[in-house]
Amino acid sequence: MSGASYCPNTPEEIGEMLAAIGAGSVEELFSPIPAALRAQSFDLPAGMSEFELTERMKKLAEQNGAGVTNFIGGGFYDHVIPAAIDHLCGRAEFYTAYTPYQPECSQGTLQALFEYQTAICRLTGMEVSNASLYDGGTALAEAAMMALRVTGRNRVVIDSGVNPFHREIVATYLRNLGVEIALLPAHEATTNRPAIASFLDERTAAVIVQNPNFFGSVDDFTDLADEAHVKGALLVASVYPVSLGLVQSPGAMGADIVTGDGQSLGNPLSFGGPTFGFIATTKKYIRNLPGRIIGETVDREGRRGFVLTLQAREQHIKRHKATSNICSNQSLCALRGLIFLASLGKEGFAELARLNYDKAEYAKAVLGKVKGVTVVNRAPTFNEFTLALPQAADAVVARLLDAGMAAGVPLGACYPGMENCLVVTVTEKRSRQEIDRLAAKLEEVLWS
Amino acid sequence: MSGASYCPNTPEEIGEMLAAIGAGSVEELFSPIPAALRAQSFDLPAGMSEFELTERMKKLAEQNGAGVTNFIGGGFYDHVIPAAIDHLCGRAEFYTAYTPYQPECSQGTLQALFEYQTAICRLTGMEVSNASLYDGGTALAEAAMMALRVTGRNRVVIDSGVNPFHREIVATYLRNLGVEIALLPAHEATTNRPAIASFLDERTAAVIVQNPNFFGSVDDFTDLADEAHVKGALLVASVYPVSLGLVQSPGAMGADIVTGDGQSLGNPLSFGGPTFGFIATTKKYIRNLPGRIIGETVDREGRRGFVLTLQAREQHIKRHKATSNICSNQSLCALRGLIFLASLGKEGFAELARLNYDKAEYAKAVLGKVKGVTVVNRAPTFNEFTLALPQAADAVVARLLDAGMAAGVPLGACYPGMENCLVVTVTEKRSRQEIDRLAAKLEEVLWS
Amino acid sequence: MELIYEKSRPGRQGVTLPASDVPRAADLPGNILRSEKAGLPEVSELDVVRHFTNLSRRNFSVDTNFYPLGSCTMKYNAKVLENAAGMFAPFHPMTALLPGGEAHSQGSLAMLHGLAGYLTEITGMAEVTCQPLAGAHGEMTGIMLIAAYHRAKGNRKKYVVVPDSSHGTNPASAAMVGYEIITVPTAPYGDMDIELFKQAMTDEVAAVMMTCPNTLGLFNPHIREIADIAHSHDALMYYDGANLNAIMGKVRPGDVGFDVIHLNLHKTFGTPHGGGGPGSGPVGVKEALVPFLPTPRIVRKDDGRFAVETGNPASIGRTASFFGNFGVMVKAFAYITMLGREGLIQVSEQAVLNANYMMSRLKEYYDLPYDTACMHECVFSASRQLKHGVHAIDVAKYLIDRGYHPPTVYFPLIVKEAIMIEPTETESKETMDAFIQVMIEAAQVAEKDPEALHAAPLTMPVSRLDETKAAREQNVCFGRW
Amino acid sequence: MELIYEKSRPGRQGVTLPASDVPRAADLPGNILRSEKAGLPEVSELDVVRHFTNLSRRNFSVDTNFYPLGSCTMKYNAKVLENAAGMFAPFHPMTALLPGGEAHSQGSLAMLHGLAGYLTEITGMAEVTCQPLAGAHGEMTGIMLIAAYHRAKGNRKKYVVVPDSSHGTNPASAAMVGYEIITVPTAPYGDMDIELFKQAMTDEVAAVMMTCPNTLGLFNPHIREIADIAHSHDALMYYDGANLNAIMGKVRPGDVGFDVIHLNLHKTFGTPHGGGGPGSGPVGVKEALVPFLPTPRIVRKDDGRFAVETGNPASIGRTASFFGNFGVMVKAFAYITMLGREGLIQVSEQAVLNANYMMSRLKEYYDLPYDTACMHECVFSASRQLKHGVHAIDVAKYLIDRGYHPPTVYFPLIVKEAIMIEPTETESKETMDAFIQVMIEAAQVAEKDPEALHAAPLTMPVSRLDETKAAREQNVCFGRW
Ligand SMILES: Cc1ncc(COP(=O)(O)O)c(C=O)c1O
Ligand SMILES: Cc1ncc(COP(=O)(O)O)c(C=O)c1O
Repeated sequence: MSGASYCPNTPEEIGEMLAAIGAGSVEELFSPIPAALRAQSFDLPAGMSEFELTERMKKLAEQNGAGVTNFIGGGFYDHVIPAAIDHLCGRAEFYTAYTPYQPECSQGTLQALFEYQTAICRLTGMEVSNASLYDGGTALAEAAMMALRVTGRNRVVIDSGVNPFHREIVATYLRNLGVEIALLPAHEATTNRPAIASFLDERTAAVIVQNPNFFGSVDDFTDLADEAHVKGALLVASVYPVSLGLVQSPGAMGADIVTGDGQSLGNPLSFGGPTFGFIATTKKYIRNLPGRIIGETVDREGRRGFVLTLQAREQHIKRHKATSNICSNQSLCALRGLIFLASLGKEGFAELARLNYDKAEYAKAVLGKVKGVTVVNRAPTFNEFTLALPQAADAVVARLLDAGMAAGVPLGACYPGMENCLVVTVTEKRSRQEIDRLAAKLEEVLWS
Repeated sequence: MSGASYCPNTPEEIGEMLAAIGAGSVEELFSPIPAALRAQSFDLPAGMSEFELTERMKKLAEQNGAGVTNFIGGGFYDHVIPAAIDHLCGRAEFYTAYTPYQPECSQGTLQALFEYQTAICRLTGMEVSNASLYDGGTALAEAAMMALRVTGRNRVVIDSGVNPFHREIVATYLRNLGVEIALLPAHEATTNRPAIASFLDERTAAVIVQNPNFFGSVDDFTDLADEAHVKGALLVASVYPVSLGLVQSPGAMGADIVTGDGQSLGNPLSFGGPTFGFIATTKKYIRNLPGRIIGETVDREGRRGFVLTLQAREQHIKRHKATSNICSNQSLCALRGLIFLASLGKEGFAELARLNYDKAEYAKAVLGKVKGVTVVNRAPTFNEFTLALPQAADAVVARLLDAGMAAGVPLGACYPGMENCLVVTVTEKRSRQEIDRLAAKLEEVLWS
Repeated sequence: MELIYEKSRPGRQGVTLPASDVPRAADLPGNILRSEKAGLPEVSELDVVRHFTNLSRRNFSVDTNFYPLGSCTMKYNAKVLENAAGMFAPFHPMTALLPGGEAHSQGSLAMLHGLAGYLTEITGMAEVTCQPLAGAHGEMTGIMLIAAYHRAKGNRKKYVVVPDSSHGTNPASAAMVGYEIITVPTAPYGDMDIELFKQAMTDEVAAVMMTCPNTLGLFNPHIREIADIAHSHDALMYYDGANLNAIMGKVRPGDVGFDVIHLNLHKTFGTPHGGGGPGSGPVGVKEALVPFLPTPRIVRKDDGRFAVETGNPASIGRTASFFGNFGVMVKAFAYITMLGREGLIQVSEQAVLNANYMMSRLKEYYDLPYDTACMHECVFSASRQLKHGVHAIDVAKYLIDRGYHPPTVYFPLIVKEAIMIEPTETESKETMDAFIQVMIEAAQVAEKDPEALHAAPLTMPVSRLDETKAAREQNVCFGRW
Repeated sequence: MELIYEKSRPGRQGVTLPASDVPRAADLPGNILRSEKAGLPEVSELDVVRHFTNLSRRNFSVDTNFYPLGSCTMKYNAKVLENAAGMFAPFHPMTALLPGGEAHSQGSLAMLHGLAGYLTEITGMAEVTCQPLAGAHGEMTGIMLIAAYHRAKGNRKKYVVVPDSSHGTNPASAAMVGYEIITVPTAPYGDMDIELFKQAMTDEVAAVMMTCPNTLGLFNPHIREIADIAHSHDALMYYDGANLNAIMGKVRPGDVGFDVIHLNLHKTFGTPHGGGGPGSGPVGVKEALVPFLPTPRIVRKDDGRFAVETGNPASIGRTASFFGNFGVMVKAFAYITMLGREGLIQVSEQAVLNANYMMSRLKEYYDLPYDTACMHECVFSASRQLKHGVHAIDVAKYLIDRGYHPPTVYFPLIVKEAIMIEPTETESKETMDAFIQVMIEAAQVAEKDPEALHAAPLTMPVSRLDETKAAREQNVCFGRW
């Protein structure tokens, strides 16, 4: 034998089944499909055994090379992942189950997701959370659409400090809906306060901001929330969850909808996915949330239990009138996020954020001293910051990459005029030595 | 924080507990230990976090280098391991439980071990098996001691074709017991038929053989079993379980006790352990078996269940009169063995053995054609065979190792006079290309 | 079970972090500094492990129970696939987008390209993007592609046509892209009513979304005719690939007139369902739609190396943050590589065989509204049981007590008291026989003792739950934060 | 549950193997060729996965239940340790023994050497061998070392002395090495009766084996005196390290007169128990016994590199096939590395605190035969309950129904109806409080409704099993092979 197909039935059993069906052959079962509709081609390689597959996949992964030291973020972050997460999420009862439609035999998933929702609320300072969306970018797009629904308006203002990939997703989502998107240009790598008044109007459904923003600047959006609310618009804030161990919660700043990408909470980089998106809001908007929501209830004996709730928002009931088309979400990744947060706990999570902040501050100081390099951010930063180099960042980054360091994300491609700029990320995994080495190498690349 | 100690209690809880105990401090609890007995030193490094530990362990493992292509065996074999094994044996209910003393809440382990015992019986052609011993070598020593007990004699004959490490373990075990060990020299890499009659006498408790033997030769021991039985001795056979997919079972050859090392059944090489030893015998000797045995029974409602049985053989009941001192065994490794056998199944296991045989035959032919190299075995072989080189094997092996190939086990150290010889192992994991490369490199090392 | 928050004890610590090797920095300004630490649980690692291990034990799953949840293709998830995905865990997606970064991502890019290639051949399309993150996301992406196509051609389109048997995501996805929905009823023979369909079709229809085999498990033999009608209005044919498990190697949507498809890797290609996700919903298109595919696109250059292409002016843009649910794709890629051509054909054959066997054996006991050879799943109705006051849900709960995850119930919506059974190809005859036996018993109990079914389940940690209370009280977050 | 053999179907296939890339060889001769394929199950991979997953669910374990099994130190097994061991999975032990092979095994050898070094310091011995495969194997190895020592000195020794509280492996191990056993009773104060001990000691005694704290959880303050007496007869002191969890950083056996020790890495050093094993039982010795240590020995050469030393004429020889239970050792090494000095001290302190708390809270409800401050475990007796016809085993079975793995019962043998509780340091006060509450309830039920305890357990897949039938029928293998 070589390829496996995991089909268990033996020829004898197949014979018995065909007899029960009253069919002469398996092929006969496909007789509803006229010959003219049959596949014109099915040109795939022959299969292989599990062992050969493993060797093949190892070789493929090795083609990525030995890996580099990550000073890059841009939405995905290289954080520690407690070993227990893999072990727990590797429990078959979690990962080989599906959506908990039948609550009595799905209390494991349901309770975990209820706990997840609670964790997201507590992190963000919001009142309600759903049970996950796809990723940070699509969560932001869903938030924009939710704001449009809630307000009945058709314009959104989006800060240019929002992750450009996420902005692109929002644009893709809104493109066919006759919605106007106004891009608020950044001011000194921060949300442009002087300009905001001229952007906000009575047609505006939402002001969309990010904290820390793509340049790494951390902001207090309380004023923006107030201004938005005055105009009847919502404040939508996208946040980097690890920062919430140190930075004021968007809820406390007055945000109406909060989204973010959960990758940094216990999900591996895995070349971009799977991760999860989170979305949280206030109680009054709960019926406008997209996606699944878990609610607490009781059984016939009065015991606590959990169910999918408010399903009348969802596609399987409401079809085209649903709040979103989402069906499968990213449950297992959300579970990883929950276990991450529970493993670190209240103190550990704050400590994690602090470590990120301290290391990034150290890096900012060290890199800022490299000849010709300046720090662009005037505002405080968390674990990312923007450097201006004395030359185009692209070539510098390419050279540092050859030296085994992903030094940062050059901004030129997304921010015309910032071709010399670079966003550097420093997580708790980066050692002082690695930071010092980056500074030394940067100096070398720039000046020798 | 840095090091973890997994101690959950908070200072507050510790205070409450001390109050309940009526102690003023934790130190006070150690007051039964006089000061004069206190530790003179406890000079260990400071702890570290999980993340740092992981990095440290990775570095340590990397010091082993990239790994070599294994043509070595000698008791441990580089076989495929179905992916499901890790996933199933990674189930916490299996690996964080202990000996199933309380059967009602241990039916998982108990039934699995009953199934394991059955698998061992079926593989070896014996009637009863215990629930595992430590490894192949200690299992053989236990078998020797069991034969001494059964026969009440004090002499064993051991074939020099038995793995020299295992022979050394037998010698170590028997050394203090006034037992005579007679070493039967091999004849053309096979058990010495002409000499056996002069070795077997009425004081002999057992003739101990191995199949395939250390040189790779496969034998039919039926005649030896008959001769041993005539003298009132037992035939003890150590077997390589993978060979039993193709080679006649020791039970069918008339062996009285069968042992072996289970590593090749789904346990990683892991630098030599953990693995498991198996031991099987006939019903009449069951009360002489060492170690745990699982038996089938019923509960009060008549439902089938499994329990530790015949415990009156064991140390926790019989103390110094026990059949062995063994307490913890190698359950989880035995479970791996069972899952390995069940995953491959009747046909797959036979196919595995056939693959090993075919590949080794190919290698034997190819390597046997290398200039100056001859195959030593006259008897058939399974997946190992002995080559005679035109020069000392040690230097050749060292040079091939530098080329990334562990070409075989040189025999000189254990078999004086065989300094030019080398045992080569070929499992199903070795490709034709790798075998051809070994032949080419061997030729190169020998002649250029 | 207590919530993890209820197990919290002030000051208790779980996982520890590395000590800092840099000086403590000056604090953030007060208005930016978090005023109160987030109310996360304070538990030990053992607390966490025991809590979630025990929670997991409160789930049914494929690895523990037969799980014939119709439309979801709950096949066995081979463990080797999990290992394969783990090999790519450490790679940052941004690396590939850095100048010079493609060289450090060749393995990942090769996988993405290879998977897209496999799926292209399996479906008979011109190109596949793996960016969409689930089936519904694929649908939305596909409809966006269709919108872009019409926009580029200057077509003025307003509607998307779906049969009433369609999955809820179909109309919902089309609505997300701004289309209005026209729903075509199902004819008594189980397929979309062709006459009503013709009436619905105008030049304002942008697309027709079909599942084939449809959600009744039936293959529509008139699919080409439908496609021809659609195309005559320059409406594009959208294929919901949720049910591809039935037809691999037998039919390719691309060959029979579909222009856009999505696949559910978590259904057909053996990736696990994760308690609700992550899935992956690659989208394939015919040549005419290739220019509109999302960016980034993975291309193979003349020198054989793989590259990331971003600047594509006609593209609908980005639909996911990076390259999609990469880890899920690795599993699907490995699955296809392992099974190969013959294995995939066998999958579909055995899936169809199992479903037909299930249907044949049960149709004596349950109404079969569309009594015709099915493909990979079959849809019964509990209407016969309803006469005794027993609903589909009661049968479902009885099954739970007997150790089976229930089939999908109440979907498709067009079947009253629907019970939709999809055994999948990885289940054996004796597993099905045992299940069939219990289904027959359920039918018998329905007649003799309906109360017993209403009372079920009794063996789970909870009995039936009060969903009304949940919806009314909206307790979706524990305690005060 | 059915046995995996009962699920077998002729012709069903599980995992597949690579196709052969070599010609099929001529068959083995008929007498050597297996006459009939081994009767292994014929099942699919899903059958295997579902079977063993569901089997696992029939176990209690540390990760699912509080497991205060006395003498076994069922502490939490950190998951990171499992990952660490996996890193060494691919390395063949024979590599290190090949000419030039040490260079390819430096990581493994460094680990072995490092672990031995840690254990040497923790115990205060001169050198440690990690070869022994479990505690009992360590004991046997240790006694062999003692025998070699006496042999080398020309001592004629015949006996090994053990207290009657000793673990069964102690006398069994000594017997395996050919010694006769002298058992010394325990005095009312819970330690070995010192007077009787003195009487037992003659020049024919080879060794005195002690556990300290002993199996009653008590630390013997006269240990040095005992050692002095033993040494005066040139008898060596053997330390059973099963209970080391109580005294790390507090007492080192080497400092107080012990000559040989074994440790149970699967107890003190956080490696999992595997449903019965594998464990690991390193043995440490004082200088005088170093020459006798098993081969191979791992040594560090002057250049800092690690080497395998085999030719050692005085050595007792090999006690295991290679280097011992290497994977288990990796976990223990990682555990010690992670906890560090302070962590290990904390472990012992908290283990002792937890046990004393347990003892204090329960002694009102259960007899405490030796009522004195305990170390890491405490031993009650159910003799008070016996008056109502309730045995220790009945209390144990009641605990199962309440979700607790019972403590060790009927050991040590010297305590009637013993209930031996070892909470370990990784359990929290509230876990213990809940357990204590149930223990108290058990005591109350014992008085009021002893039958309820006799009936337990009722919530498990099976009720109490007929052990007599099992021993009589000896059904230890399924069916005919
Ligand atoms: C027929 C059909 N279409 C679409 C979907 C949506 O797929 P997903 O859940 O991956 O978004 C499903 C999933 O349940 C389905 O069954
Ligand atoms: C006190 C004592 N000594 C020795 C042993 C034997 O250890 P092992 O089971 O590892 O052989 C044990 C294990 O239960 C024990 O508790």
